[in-house]
Amino acid sequence: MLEAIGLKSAEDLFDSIPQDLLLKRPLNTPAALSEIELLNRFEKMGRRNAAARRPSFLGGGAYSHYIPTIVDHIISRSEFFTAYTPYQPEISQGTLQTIFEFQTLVCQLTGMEVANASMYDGSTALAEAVLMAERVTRRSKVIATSSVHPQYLEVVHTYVQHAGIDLEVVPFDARTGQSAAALAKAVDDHTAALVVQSPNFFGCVEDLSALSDAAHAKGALLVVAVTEAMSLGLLKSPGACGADIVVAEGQSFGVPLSFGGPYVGLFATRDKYARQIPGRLVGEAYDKKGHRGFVLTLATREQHIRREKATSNICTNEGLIALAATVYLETMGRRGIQEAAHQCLQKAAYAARRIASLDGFLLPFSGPRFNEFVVRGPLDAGALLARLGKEKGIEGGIPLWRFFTDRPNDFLVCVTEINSRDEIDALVEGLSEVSNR
Amino acid sequence: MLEAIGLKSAEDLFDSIPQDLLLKRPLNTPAALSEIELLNRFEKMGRRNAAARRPSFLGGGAYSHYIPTIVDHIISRSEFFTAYTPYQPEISQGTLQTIFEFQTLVCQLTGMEVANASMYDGSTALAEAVLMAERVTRRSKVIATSSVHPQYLEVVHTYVQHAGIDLEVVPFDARTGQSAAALAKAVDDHTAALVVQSPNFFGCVEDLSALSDAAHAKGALLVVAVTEAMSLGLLKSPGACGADIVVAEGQSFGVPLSFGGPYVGLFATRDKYARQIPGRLVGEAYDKKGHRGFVLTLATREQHIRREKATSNICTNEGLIALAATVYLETMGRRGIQEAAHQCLQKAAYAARRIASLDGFLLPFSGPRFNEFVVRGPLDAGALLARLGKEKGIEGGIPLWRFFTDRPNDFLVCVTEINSRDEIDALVEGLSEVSNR
Amino acid sequence: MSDGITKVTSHISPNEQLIFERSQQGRVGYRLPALDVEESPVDDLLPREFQRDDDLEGVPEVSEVDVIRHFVRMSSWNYSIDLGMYPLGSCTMKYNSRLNERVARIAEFANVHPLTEVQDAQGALQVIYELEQHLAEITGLPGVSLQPAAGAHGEMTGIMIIRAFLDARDGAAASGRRTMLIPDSAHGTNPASAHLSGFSVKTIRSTSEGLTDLDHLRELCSHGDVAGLMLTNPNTLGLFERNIKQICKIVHDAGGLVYMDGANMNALVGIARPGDMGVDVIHLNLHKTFSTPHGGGGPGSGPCCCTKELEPFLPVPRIVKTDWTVGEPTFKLEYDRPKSIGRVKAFFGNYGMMLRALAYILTHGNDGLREATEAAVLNARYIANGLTSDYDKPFNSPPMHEVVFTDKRQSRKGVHTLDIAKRLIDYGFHPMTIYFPLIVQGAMLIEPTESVGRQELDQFIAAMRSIANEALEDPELVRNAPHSTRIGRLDEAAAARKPVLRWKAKPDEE
Amino acid sequence: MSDGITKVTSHISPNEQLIFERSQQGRVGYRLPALDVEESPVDDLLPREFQRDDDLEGVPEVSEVDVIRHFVRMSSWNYSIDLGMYPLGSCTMKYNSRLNERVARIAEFANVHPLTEVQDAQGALQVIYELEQHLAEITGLPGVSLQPAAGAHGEMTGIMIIRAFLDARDGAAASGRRTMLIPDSAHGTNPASAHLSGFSVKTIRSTSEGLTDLDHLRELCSHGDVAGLMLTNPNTLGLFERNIKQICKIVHDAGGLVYMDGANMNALVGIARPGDMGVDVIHLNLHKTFSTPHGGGGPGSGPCCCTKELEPFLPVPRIVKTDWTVGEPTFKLEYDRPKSIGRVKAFFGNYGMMLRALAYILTHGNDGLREATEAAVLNARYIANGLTSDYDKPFNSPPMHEVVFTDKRQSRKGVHTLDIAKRLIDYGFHPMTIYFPLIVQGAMLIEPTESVGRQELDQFIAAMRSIANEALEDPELVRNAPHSTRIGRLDEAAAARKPVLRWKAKPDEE
Ligand SMILES: Cc1ncc(COP(=O)(O)O)c(C=O)c1O
Ligand SMILES: Cc1ncc(COP(=O)(O)O)c(C=O)c1O
Repeated sequence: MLEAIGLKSAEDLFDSIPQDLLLKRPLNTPAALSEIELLNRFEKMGRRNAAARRPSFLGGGAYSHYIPTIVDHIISRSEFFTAYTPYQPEISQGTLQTIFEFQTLVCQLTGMEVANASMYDGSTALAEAVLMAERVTRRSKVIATSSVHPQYLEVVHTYVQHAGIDLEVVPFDARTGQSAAALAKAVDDHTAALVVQSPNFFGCVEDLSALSDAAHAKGALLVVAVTEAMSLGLLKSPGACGADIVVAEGQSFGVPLSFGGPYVGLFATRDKYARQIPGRLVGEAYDKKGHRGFVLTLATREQHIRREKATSNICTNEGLIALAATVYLETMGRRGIQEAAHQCLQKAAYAARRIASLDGFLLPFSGPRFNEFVVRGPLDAGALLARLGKEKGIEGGIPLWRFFTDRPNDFLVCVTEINSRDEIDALVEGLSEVSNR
Repeated sequence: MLEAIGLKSAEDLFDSIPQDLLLKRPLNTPAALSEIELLNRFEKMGRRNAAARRPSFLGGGAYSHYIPTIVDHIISRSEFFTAYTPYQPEISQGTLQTIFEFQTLVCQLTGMEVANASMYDGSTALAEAVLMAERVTRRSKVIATSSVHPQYLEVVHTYVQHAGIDLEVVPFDARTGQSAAALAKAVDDHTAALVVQSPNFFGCVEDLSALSDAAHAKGALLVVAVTEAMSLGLLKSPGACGADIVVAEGQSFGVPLSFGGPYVGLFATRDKYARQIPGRLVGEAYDKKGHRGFVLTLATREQHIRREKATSNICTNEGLIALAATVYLETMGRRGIQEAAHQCLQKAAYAARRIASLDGFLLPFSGPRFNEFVVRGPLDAGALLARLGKEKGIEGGIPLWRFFTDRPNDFLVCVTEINSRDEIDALVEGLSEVSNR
Repeated sequence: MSDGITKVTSHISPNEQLIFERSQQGRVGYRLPALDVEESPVDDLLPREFQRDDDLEGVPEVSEVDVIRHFVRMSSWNYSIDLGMYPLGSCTMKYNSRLNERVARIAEFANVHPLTEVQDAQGALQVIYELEQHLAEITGLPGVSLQPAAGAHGEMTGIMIIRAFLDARDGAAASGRRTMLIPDSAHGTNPASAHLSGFSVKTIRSTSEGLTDLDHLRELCSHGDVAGLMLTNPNTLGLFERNIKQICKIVHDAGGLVYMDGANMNALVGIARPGDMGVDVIHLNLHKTFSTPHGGGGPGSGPCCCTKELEPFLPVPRIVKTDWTVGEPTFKLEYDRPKSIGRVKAFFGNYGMMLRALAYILTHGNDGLREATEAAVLNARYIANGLTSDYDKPFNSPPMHEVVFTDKRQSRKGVHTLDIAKRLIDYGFHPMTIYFPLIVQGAMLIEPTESVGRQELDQFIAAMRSIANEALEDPELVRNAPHSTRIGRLDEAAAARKPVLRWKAKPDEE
Repeated sequence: MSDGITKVTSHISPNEQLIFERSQQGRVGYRLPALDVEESPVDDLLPREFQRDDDLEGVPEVSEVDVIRHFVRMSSWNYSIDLGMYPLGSCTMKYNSRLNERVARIAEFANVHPLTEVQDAQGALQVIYELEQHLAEITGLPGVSLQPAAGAHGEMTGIMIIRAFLDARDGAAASGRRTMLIPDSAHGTNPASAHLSGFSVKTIRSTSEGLTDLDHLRELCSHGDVAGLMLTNPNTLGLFERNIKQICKIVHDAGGLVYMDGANMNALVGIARPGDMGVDVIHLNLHKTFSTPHGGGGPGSGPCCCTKELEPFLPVPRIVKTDWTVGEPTFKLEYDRPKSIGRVKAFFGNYGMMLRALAYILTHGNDGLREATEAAVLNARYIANGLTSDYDKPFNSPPMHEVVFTDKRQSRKGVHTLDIAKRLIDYGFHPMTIYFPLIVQGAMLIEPTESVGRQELDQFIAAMRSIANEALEDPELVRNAPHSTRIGRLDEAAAARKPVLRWKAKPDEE
């Protein structure tokens, strides 16, 4: 081929690069591995993830739910995973129609009117929601509660730091574990949005309706974040509670933990704000013959047209993960989502009851729960859980001191439909054993 | 729907079945399991297959070779694995063209002129070859050597027992491990076929050209069986040696061990016998516009038309496994097949050298080898290998006494490209250790 | 094109050459670890004359992405269950669960060698044992062998068992019993399998009702030469042989045994059991009734189930449970069965299919198995209902899991079964089984299975009706179908006259 | 239809409704184990007013086979890399290795929770660490963060790092540096990301050669307000900015920093390193250069690589190797980085993409990485050569990995870039990127990548030439394309005017 285009050697291909910029040596990366060698290598590294094979009660923004086998089969189809963003609708209807279904499912679950094609994850979706609230209200103050996932708050802070938004974080109520009345009070006429999470980081369900009234009374928006999307199968939808923007982490819907990503951010709001939404939107369209199809629409909001005035800089989103969530939701269906949520509620309640009955252990927060709750143990939570892992081979929870230094003995426990009663009982016995020394 | 067809209850659907034949009770099989429960159940049973995770040197008709990742991806495509036999060519060209490629690859590897769409496995393919030899020669005597895989001989015996064929088995040469000169002598004017395997059950390569001359001199056919198809990458093809029918077990080409099946039988012969072939054949065909396509052809040989006069009773064959072999062969390609075969030869030679050098161990057969060889140890092979498995976690080989009661200390060792030098060395050290007690 | 066509539209479809036509000197799509042992000159290890000397000329040289595109493109030319209803009568094209595929790929099963010492493969043996138990319960026949690789293989096994039994029972006299009775409606594999086992075949007529003709059966049984009967039930017309008990009695009284072709068990699972009908031996198709994928023509699995009396004749080895006291059950292989017909296949049969079938039985549960049967029969009845107004239904008794129609009315206009089948393709459906059973002239055998919902059944009925209509108003349209596929009808006659069965390099390419 | 069309034929394509239109009361496609703990009344656990009261009205109720058919059918409507060349300029649509997919699914990685104590997730951290090392070597920029989820996210991260650096360096004075310079050819995400970080954008002109206009750059740099420059190299015209060193010097002398958009690194890997050119910070697209699948629009991964000097500003946490003496290296998380811009995403970024990218780097090896780059550039050059005779090539310097053409000649006949793109679909190819970059009127940006062989390149060139020909002889044919797809051009204007963004039950359905 080189000859065909009149070149002598591969070097000639790069003659537009100044000599002194050419790398004169081979890259200092390893030589090629064969498939066999590569798999051995990764399996070896994998064995260093002791946690991966253990019964786990970790939540805090990433959840182990059962993933129906067909999800991976569908997203592994070449036609889906090796396609690009559907810029050419005539040969991308497969992707476009599934996104349209995804947008619809997100609206149904959140109780909202319009949803986009996905955001990077729940945390960035929340940050974008805050930016959007500022655009919509033209107000610059944002009030959040400290019961929002600490990492989400960090991300919001990073995003808003140069946007002329001041972010005020109001402490939660240490008795209930819910957002304090203080939060509602903090809202004023300069407030663009009230930002809450429900169930919150401690697993407590917030009184969204009350918060919505408080926000709306001052013309502020209520922005609700959901990290455990499975709760939408059982809890009153944020939309029904009056939320103006709802964002969620969709990982609970058929997406493996995979050390934190890729996940998928859900973003939903009211029709009237449709043109302020960040990210891609798919809409219905028709051809000359009247056939229905779907297209990327309202592109004028986006960066490739609007440049710096775009509603966001997001381009590539989480298409394939949104597809996984779509397959998951359609497979579980109306009744499956309800049942999974119901089992989470019941199993978590069972675990909470049993753990609370252990001496030395108590549940510091009184607020209503879905499938997560905080436990206070008789000793340093880090030490306690480390023992539990080592001696019992159980991942018992997340020590809160990582995020709240004033809570050395507290840890967050999550129970889902995949935790069998045996696993829960083993956790309970394990906790009492390792703490009795 | 019941109403729509004027029925009251599901029972009514079965009113053509006499009352006294209806099962009045639920089946005594287990109640339904969920996906989670089912997977746990099988994983639990799987853990009882201690051998599955061990380095293995077992061959004897089923081989561990590396399977490129794309093989399973392709055969997992709905369009391939959920299709039926391609009866309707207009909507089955995917299956038909791949079978045509499979037939071509089988011809290329075996050095023959025509091959079918597959047989159940190597053993049944051999039995069908014997029946075909009787059909084409109209002779009733078949001579086989005892170095053919014992289970293959059993299957042949089962198939021919009612076909008026007498099967004579001539012992192999205990010194070389190859077929004895006696074999050639046994051929007479009533002999339909001479049946040999190469490399034979002991891993020794047979002198096919000589055997072909012997058979042809008496107007008999040479039927060659190959259980380790990888050897075709390196050994002179049976076709080039003069074989008239070549059958092989295709498992080595991208098919997992899976406790013995499903595998795929390869069946190839000379053009002149094409209409005597058992099983399905795919051929080129054209439509009115002159487009090339492929169809099932020469169906008049087959049972659905010929009934009891068919060349075989086979209907469903091993389509998807033939596809796996096709993907494997096209991925490895000309050079990959050669390299895999070359590595088998070299690694087996290395292992043989090292084992032969251990005191108390020797290699009883002098014949040339590909990737399998017989070892004679200082003690009962069953006991020796059991220790090796228990203490060293190595599947060291197949004790021959299972098939040849007069060989208590002999066992068959197989080495392929996936056995690393470390594994081989561990085997050698393991053998010497466990035998020194 | 008729606007009655709702299931498909036309769209671009990728072309793809034969891989051999794509091959390019020097391309590779594989990588192996470097050889890690001392390399010896090949000639030292293997005499020259035993070495291949053609350098594998002609075997393709392509890259990995070439291979992927090659097969992904070709796959898009196939119809498949996952694209929709696949109503091939007698083939039971039901949904192939992804879960079962996953089970079959569990490393601890996929990587067990068949010659592993039994104590290191207990899990693998347990699967076989449990599946045998469940199939025995479902058929009512306690002796089960999973060795046969497909239905026809199971037939051969079953017939050889009958022969071995007769030889054991009658000794030399058995040589007088070499006749196998087979209805004229039977599948071609039946006579072929009987022949393989050294029997000569006599054909039994069917009645105008589509059932076995008892008088003819009696007559054929009156000569003392009958070894047995091979009966499909429900038969290949989709009708339950309601006289089955009597049939068995007639054959038994004549000293013969009854073999049942179980290809149609999807109509009976959980409802009725062959063992309770007097059947002596049966084969099942795990790739039909028990949902293991057809894979474009296999692999299958054709278990053979028989009475206690015939059990000693089953192929070796048998998997038996050893008496154990504590913990898990343990299993061993028994070879010492002097009466056994011997081995019909190396190793244990198509094991991977057994894993899938067991998963099918366990995920459905006993209720689920029965419900599946009910749905399969209901769907067939629904289609029978929907088509009687437009197509000739040769037998009026209600069908079980499949229903046969003919082209009688359409043929008056010169439109035949083949044309109707090809036209169905334009409507987006895979055609039904055609010209089988042979006794029905222009047969169209339709088996929807339980894996299809009412919406698609209605679409199918509408399509068939629309075609019936076209046959009247525009027969040419139907006769020249399909019109919308990437290739038209292929000239099969020409293909058979001068068969081209493999690719060959054109002289210039060499 | 032109018989120049060799890559595709027309064939039937399945229709499929929205799942909501298929839903049927009471159908289920799931099964969970029965609840195995004592059940409490829900009201005891959760106040009524917190419970959902709409019974999930509208959420679909379908069976598993419904779902499978739904998605398999829809998938068949998509073009994909596995079906052939996907020459979207700037998108680097290269082959997605199945091996990498398998690696990402290894249970020990897929099942690790991101908040696992580090000692129980060492393998997961090692992967991140090793990938960071390799990317540092490839870019020549030692500070790497894998937290950004895509390219635009990486841009935002990089620009925030520049801002944080300036604030640290200049203190209050930094408020005077809020201008980000961006060439008029840049991708839209660049200005958008700059804006997100609180910068105002000034646009730099490109020269007639298609390179950054140095004089304009100097002039813009002369006001002391420049925070930095965002440059794509090779730029979005596929041309290497040969003055890159000088460009960096100008910006640096003006007190600014240089950000490089690394979307086009597929032209440079193993050949030249941004770090050696004077670039301060860059983002990579693992979903382009490092072959992680695009998935129909993500997930991506947009690592940010920077100089030692900027390293303290990278997002937290940082993954650091602890000094260890024996055995495997060990890793820990460092949060205490006072200068850090903070977190840009929860957890560690799109981890699954990191596994794939590391597998890509390890299977290619250092030689393989360079060879891939050479092949990518060679293919683009080959296309450039093949099309110059028929299409206007606005810049004559030889392209790197992608080449831009325009519709100048064809537009005289009223055939525009969009028409040519749509007509390419009839020829079986996915169109190139169109109307980008914006500075080229009627731009067609073609990037073949290394994952395509000469046969298909020739097919593509032939198709484009044939279209050029059609544009002369039958412009209408091209203007109305595509002609062979299941739907024609959709009315996007109407769709945007009254957007329908979700399915709603029709009144009667409720
Ligand atoms: C009635 C009947 N009997 C036997 C068979 C043969 O089964 P197999 O194809 O698995 O050999 C079939 C399959 O088509 C059949 O329909
Ligand atoms: C030049 C250029 N820059 C930035 C981006 C944005 O990358 P991403 O889509 O991953 O956010 C792209 C992707 O289209 C691009 O082509």
